Amino acid sequence: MSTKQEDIDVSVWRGDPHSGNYENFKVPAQESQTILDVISWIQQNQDATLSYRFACRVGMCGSCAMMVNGIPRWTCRTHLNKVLNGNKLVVAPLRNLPVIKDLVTDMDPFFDKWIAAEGLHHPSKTRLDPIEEIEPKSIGRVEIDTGIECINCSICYAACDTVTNNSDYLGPAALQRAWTVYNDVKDADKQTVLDAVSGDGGCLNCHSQGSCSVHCPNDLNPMNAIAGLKRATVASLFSRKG
Amino acid sequence: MIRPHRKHSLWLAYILHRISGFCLAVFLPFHFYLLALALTEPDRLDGFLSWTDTPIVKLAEFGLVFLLAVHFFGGLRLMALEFFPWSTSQKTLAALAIASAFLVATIFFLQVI
Amino acid sequence: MTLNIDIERQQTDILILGTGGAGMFAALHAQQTAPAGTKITIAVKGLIGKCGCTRMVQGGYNVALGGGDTVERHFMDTINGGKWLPNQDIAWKLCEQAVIRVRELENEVGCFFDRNSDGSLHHKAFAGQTADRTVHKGDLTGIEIINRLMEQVLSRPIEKLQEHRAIGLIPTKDGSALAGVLFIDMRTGKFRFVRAKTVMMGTGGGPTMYKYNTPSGDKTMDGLAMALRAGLPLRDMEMVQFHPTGLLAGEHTKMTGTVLEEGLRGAGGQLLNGAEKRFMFDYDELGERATRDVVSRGIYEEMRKNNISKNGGVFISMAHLGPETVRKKFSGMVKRCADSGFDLASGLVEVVPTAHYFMGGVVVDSDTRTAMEGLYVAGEDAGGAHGSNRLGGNGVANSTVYGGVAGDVMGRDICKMITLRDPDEGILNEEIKRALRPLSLKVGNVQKLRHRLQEAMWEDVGVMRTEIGMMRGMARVADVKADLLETGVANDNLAFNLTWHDWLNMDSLCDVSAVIAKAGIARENSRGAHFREDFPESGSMINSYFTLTQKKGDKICVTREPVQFTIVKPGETILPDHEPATLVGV
Amino acid sequence: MNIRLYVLQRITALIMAPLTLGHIAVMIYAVQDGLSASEILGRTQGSIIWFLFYGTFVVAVSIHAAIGVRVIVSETFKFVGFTLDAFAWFVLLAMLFMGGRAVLAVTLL
Ligand SMILES: Cc1cc2nc3c(=O)[nH]c(=O)nc-3n(C[C@H](O)[C@H](O)[C@H](O)COP(=O)(O)OP(=O)(O)OC[C@H]3O[C@@H](n4cnc5c(N)ncnc54)[C@H](O)[C@@H]3O)c2cc1C
Ligand code: HEM
Ligand code: SF4
Ligand code: F3S
Ligand code: FES
Repeated sequence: MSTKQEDIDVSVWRGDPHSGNYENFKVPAQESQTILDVISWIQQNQDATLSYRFACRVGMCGSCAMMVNGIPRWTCRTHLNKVLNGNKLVVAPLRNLPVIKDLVTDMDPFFDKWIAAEGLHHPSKTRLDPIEEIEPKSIGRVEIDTGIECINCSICYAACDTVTNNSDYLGPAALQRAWTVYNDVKDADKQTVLDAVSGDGGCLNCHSQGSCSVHCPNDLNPMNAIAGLKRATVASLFSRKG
Repeated sequence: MIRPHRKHSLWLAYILHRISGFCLAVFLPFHFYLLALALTEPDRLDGFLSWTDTPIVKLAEFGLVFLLAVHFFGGLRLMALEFFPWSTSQKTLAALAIASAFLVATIFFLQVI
Repeated sequence: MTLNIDIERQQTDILILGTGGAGMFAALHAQQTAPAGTKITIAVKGLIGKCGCTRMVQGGYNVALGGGDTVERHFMDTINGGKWLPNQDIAWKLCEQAVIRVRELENEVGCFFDRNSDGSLHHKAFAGQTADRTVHKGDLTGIEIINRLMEQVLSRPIEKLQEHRAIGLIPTKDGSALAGVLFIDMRTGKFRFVRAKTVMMGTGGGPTMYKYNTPSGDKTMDGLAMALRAGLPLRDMEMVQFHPTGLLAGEHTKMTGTVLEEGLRGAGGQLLNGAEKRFMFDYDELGERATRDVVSRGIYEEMRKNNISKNGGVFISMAHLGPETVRKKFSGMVKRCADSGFDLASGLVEVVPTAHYFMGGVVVDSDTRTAMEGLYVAGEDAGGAHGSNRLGGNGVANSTVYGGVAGDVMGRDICKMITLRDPDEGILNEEIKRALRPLSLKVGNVQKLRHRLQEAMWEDVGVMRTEIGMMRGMARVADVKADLLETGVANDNLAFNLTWHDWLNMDSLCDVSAVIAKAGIARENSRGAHFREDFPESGSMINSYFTLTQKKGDKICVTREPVQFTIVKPGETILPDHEPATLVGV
Repeated sequence: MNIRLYVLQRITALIMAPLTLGHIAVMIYAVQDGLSASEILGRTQGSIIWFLFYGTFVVAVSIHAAIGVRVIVSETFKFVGFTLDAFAWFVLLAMLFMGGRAVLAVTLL
């Protein structure tokens, strides 16, 4: 970027759960500037009431995701140059989640579904037992490794149109987590996981749109994990009958 | 306009599959109706079959075959994705499916001309 | 000002502040230990599990669980690393319980730590330790720990108050016990007072009053500022740990200050000054591989000599190791730098020492109890475990171990507490008034004040300190605080009003900054993270003292307390005679 | 989408796949040779093989399409419960009826 300061035209969605519209700001361009920096600059210098959420600022906490020029992104690690469309930037709250205010969404539905998908460990041992020997190259572990570094940023959830169209759908992140639980040799209750993900809002609703995998900032592949769940679900149907 | 988060081959494959499936579901009853004509009025069927020689109908036919081909290969792609633990890039498969669909349809098209 | 605002009031049995390692473990253990029917509430400034620093843990978790390592060795390393200042009972329990806590994390919570190819737990080496004892999940250990904890907490019948910021510990009228905690519900801007029989505070300190800092944005010393106002004694408040390599990318970006991992230097990364010359060997024979505090001071010295890079720091260079190797070995860091516009693999990246961890905290016993009945403190908010320096890997061990301890202790103590206590309404009103203050003042720019505070602390109470500097720092902090008290925030919409919270953040940061400077002046020697240019010697070990800060009336009093060597004395060890000094590289 | 519907949709798709290929082959053959309607019918009518061929296809496609359209309608128009099921059954029966008539016309008589 040139050293002379140019202004960027930023449209920011403002509003509450009931109504809202875009407001325009001019923000001086800087070297090494992220979308989060742009938003913070507006709040600190132009409109003190602008609301947004962040915590870690290094792509670990998954609280800062927003729609940036129509694409869900982690704003703390999105460099302005990467997304600038001419001189324009449009920032809106994440899709598919209720808005609290301005750029802040209520992430509870996302986490409720995480739990509804049984995306949690079901212990088979206690703190008094030694740590289990598990080879890192074992099949289950290799599968888990492809999905475990999820930061629950909800970007995939915002990208998925099935989530938009079907309010019961558990969504890519929750299902991916369920898949990792299902593959964990330490987990004591895989049937519960399978039951949770094969019901009405479960993995069978996924149409393999792939937006989850395309937009995941950590290059995870929920689509693949969901396919795994579909297989397991179908397999268990036949094995139970047979 | 396709919204930005949808601009990638996997989503396009999805929407193509959905549209083709839907259109097929709408078209097929007409096709059936046409065939059933044979039951009572074989002449009108013949009349229709010759009518299909006109270019515009040929194009429509091409479209329908294309739909079927697209849906067919798209469906196989989906089931491959779902049933086989997948290794190679999904996108290539999607593109391949559409390309093959085109191929079959075009061959058919060339044949009928 | 007349107080005519509605406060929502509610009550619970066990209230927990914060959802880092400390808060989450407190919730889980309280739920396991407390009698059935006990109501547990967890309140947090951000979203559950998505804020705080436990999530940001990269390196890993120290635990003596193999390779010949023992709890005794871990303990000795902790005491030596802390330069004999730690509370030994607390440090001992930390090392001892870490073993159980890691097994709990693996077996009950569902974490998975990296394994060797034969399936056994992998331990990596962390600087300053005599055994390879750090368990980890790649370099994203914190995400694994907190995500798994978060799932467990979310799936249990625990009341959740998210985006609820604690602003005051409200005692009973006689001041002897805690009645409850005052919050702002950030989403609405309304006040909420929650009475509880026991409260655990795990708000995680966070030295974000420095120009360069690593913690997450929500951490602004609220807990210690509240404890200070409540008159609780605080210890080791001069002890701020700096990480030598924070990313430097200019003042306008939040990326500045974030950690570039320790492993870069360990693997042979070189630090270059503005003239692109290596300089660390001018300061220490270990060069870049010296300990955090030494390297931080080396860089700081170089900066003072004005041998600086464009943004005023130095460079880290990895390219000589081969860009491909770097890209493979540090893929996360390379990607992060690239996202921010820097080429770590083959270019130069600007770095600067950055405030990382706060060793000081509330005085607690090894059961996390404090001087105030009903209040328990764990994690980075609690003092004593680390003394003058925290070992890499002991931070998350501390928060998870003592969070669990607090949960267990509260779960048991609650049985003895029949009724809730009544708050001192006067103090409650005072706290509300304090929070409302900016809303009736002329609107100003809070961010500018934050920059002033951060400059002052960085320059005068930072990596290298002198009495004159710290006196000047104190005056500058007082100035900022005075200006803050005259700076207003627009009051038209209090819902999710970040600027109002920035103001409150500043209020906490100013109060604790003043204490850091004052405690720094009181320690007239150099230990661990505290380096006095006017007192460079470490002083007599056997006569070690720690600083104790307490607010009495309107005055902040700092005293020195002798360290009690309850387990081991300086010059001695509890390792058996035949044990080698170090297991690393053996 | 429940597991029954899902499996049915996939199974019917698998059944249709070879049938579709076969059908396209027949069509190309027919068009190539310039067969007239009556010539075609002459070959298919009265053939139990062709009856089974197209009969299976009609049953499969009816089930497959009914489920498919059901999904689309529920996602697009938020149909739920009885309305949704009634709609799907209607599509199924309509397809079966139309398709059934056609198969009869083409293969029996
Ligand atoms: C980048 C980084 C890397 C690190 N790497 C390591 C490592 O490798 N190994 C290691 O051992 N340690 C490491 N640490 C240190 C370690 O993260 C901390 O020591 C430890 O996690 C602290 O845990 P905690 O529970 O006390 O606080 P945190 O995890 O910080 O949690 C504090 C919680 O309190 C909440 N809170 C704050 N204020 C309020 C308020 N007013 N009201 C309500 N809630 C509030 C916060 O939002 C947060 O949820 C690292 C720290 C950082 C910043
Ligand atoms: C010829 C072989 C066919 C195959 C292999 C096939 C395969 C599939 C598959 C796998 C799906 C599921 C898609 C998803 O869940 O996203 C599907 C959906 C669908 N199919 Fe087919 N199909 C075939 C033929 C047909 C025909 C002939 C019709 C029309 C009559 C049809 C109509 C539909 C419809 C409407 C959908 C729903 C689309 C959606 O949910 O987006 N299919 N098909
Ligand atoms: S899968 Fe990726 S996009 Fe989805 S929540 Fe996890 S990290 Fe975010
Ligand atoms: S975008 Fe949605 S439809 Fe499936 S593949 Fe991903 S969850
Ligand atoms: S602020 Fe944590 S991921 Fe962006």
